[in-house]
Amino acid sequence: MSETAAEPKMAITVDFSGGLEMLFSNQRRHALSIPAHDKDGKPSNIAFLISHLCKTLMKDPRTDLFVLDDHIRPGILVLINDADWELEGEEAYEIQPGDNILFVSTLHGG
Amino acid sequence: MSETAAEPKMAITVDFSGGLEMLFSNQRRHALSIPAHDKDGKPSNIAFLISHLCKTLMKDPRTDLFVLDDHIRPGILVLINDADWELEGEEAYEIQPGDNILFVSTLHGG
Amino acid sequence: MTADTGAASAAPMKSNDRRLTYEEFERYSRQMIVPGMGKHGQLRLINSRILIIGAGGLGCPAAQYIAGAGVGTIGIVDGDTVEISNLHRQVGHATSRLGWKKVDSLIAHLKDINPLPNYIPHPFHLDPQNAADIITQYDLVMDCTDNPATRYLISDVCVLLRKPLVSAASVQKSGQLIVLNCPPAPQGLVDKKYPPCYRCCFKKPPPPSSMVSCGEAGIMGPVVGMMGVAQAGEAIKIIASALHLPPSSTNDLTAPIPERNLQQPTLLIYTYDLESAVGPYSFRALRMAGRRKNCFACGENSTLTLEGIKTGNPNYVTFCSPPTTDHAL
Amino acid sequence: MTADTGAASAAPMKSNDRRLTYEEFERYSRQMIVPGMGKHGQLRLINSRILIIGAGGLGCPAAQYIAGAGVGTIGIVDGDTVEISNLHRQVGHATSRLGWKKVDSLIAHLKDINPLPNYIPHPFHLDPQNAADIITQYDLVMDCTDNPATRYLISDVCVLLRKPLVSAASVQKSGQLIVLNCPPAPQGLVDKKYPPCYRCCFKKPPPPSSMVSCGEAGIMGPVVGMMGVAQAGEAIKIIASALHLPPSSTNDLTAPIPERNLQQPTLLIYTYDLESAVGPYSFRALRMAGRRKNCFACGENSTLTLEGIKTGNPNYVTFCSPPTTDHAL
Ligand SMILES: [Zn+2]
Ligand SMILES: [Zn+2]
Repeated sequence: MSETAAEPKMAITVDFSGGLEMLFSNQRRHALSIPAHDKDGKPSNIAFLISHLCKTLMKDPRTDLFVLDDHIRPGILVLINDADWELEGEEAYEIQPGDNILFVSTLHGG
Repeated sequence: MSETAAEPKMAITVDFSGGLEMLFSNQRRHALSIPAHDKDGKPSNIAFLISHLCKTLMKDPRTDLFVLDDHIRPGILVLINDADWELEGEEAYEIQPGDNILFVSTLHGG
Repeated sequence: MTADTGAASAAPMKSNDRRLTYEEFERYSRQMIVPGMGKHGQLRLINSRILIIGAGGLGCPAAQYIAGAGVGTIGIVDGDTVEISNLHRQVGHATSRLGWKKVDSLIAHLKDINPLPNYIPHPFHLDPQNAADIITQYDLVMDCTDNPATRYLISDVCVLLRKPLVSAASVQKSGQLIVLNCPPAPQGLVDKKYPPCYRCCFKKPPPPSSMVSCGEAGIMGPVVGMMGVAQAGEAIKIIASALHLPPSSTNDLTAPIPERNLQQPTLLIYTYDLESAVGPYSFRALRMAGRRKNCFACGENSTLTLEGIKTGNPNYVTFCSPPTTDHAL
Repeated sequence: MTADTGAASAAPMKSNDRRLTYEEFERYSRQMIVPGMGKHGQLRLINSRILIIGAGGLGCPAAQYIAGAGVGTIGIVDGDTVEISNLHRQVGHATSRLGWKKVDSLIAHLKDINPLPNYIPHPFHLDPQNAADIITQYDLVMDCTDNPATRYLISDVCVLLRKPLVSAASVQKSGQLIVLNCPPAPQGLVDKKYPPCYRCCFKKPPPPSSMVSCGEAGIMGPVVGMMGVAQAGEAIKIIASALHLPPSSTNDLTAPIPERNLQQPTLLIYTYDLESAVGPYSFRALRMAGRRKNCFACGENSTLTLEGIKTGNPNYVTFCSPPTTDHAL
């Protein structure tokens, strides 16, 4: 009981699209339980989620296809509940239980 | 205050699609506040909603394009939160606050 | 007709491990390298037979992509001729082919996109007398027709012959798409979550007074075009991934259906708005119920038979009592 | 070229109340009776000029419906020739036209769908030197290209020339569509909720190592086909309903934009799955931000000019440092 209280979790869904799913076990939707706070005790935000995904969910070794210099790589859009993260505060957005975070790779073919 | 308590309302959205919107002021989405109970005091269900829509929302006189013999006319699907009403109990489904009810006309052209 | 056209409902798995010809490889390379497709998926397409019923606004774009993808045998059913009012949306026809039978006009166009498939013209309307004889020659059916009576007929025959059915419809600014009867299960089996047929989803046709055809009500070209292309996409995935067949180790169509193939049936609806850009309500995916226990066609006590259909039972015309409609659409 | 091609960005409203010819009426009757279209919408299409950049997997289906709908002047830009590996998805070309310039092949096909429009071939790739001279001749631009450098170039020129842009892209089993710069607002104006340009939505191109073209990664025909048809649908509605223009009482492009035209910008994404039927996540409509204050192209302190673009500033090649890609797609 106290252990659960010490490490509260929250349930979210994380989606990958536009080819990014290939980096995450070829699975487009992941139901995750992530720590509610980062190791400094601050509410988990998108920046935390991105590094958390790299550490725990990504099996593919090509992390530079997802993250460059500790930030999401250019050419990937981040959507918070189907809205561009610019509308929500980008990396600083504090994730809420039940949120859906979508990472989608920009396409250029035709 | 007591009057509000006597006639509790609930907020829902009602959508029309496949041409049915033409019967409802050419508007596809209606945010409505409907009585929470019918006149017998029972929770409002889909059957109640249909007659309520005919009385209060439908301006077009051709009610038989929406209702026949007090039931939704053949060729109209009813979706409760994007699920076929058969999965939810059809006319007897008790509407919940925040529900989305979609009426969509079956198409045959090609 | 090809030699194997007569082989009725035999699963077309026989030569799925031959080598591709040089031309096949060149033509299909860009889709074969898509993950999940590969040479195996391509050979399934080449060895499959798809029937497109209706060579109009849905059938034209659908057929372009079915032919392009290399489906080996492509049948097209339509009794109409090409009219000038068709051409804004029926992009497989042409001004130089006005007055042609639509099946001949469309096949002429398709042969120039891809000469490799075997194209089979059925230059007449589908009716209760000819439906089973035609449908039995194919592995998958695409309903691109324009009237409810034919839609119920197609579905009933597909249930009895166990053919997967990709159905779409479109009028004015709306479109609908649904995959039915896939994977097909024997008529009357209702103990599992089998997929619905057209009647399971659309129990009764609308009264004639409320029905509109593309001729009477109009149709935007890109709306019906989207639905036709989407139909091709669904048909290609079903064949390429064998979503309609038992596990590939067996050709026994009564074998248990793999879990992955028993998906939540989804009705896709597309709403086009002339006054605003594509938005959150342009596409909606609606969850439909599975096979209905008391379905007239596929349900527990169904008395529907191929013999009955041929001899006028049920009567599709009185069931739908269609309006006098401009059939040439 | 028609007489009014030289009239640069003059609004094409002049003859929007003439009578339709008998052939126009016959051809377009089925779309004219759609509520909201009518004779007025049809005449706007007939009097409009649309530029389709790219005659490949997006451009072919897009052009079929643009031509069918009766857009009066249709320009097509592409420097490539038709190859056999194109034909599974580029359904406006044909085996009998292998080796032709794509613009000529596609226009031959379109002329047979509808001989009435004025078709203008631009048989070379768009580049910083020719982009403005071509784009200025049209009312609306459709980006059907296959590489990021050209996408940024097209958007930049559309911002400067105030042309609405319907942009789509597709690779493997994914597609994207967005309407940009519509209605166009003067560069640097950021005080209202003006619509974004391509750079507002996609600030930086991906590093070359992560980019894939249709040639390298493959593409399913119906996926790119859906996006091309959807592009035609968006372009037709913009022109027919004049969503890109100030109120019809004025031709002043700096007049306030009507509220109805300032919509939430939406990026539509389409995900095709070879293993399962169309479902709830096949289409998603994503809410995008509006014009960005600090956008390089349309933002407050933008230094982007047509002169600059022509003389190599910005340098699109180094900005995108594209991989050595099979351009012929
Ligand atoms: Zn059934
Ligand atoms: Zn911008």
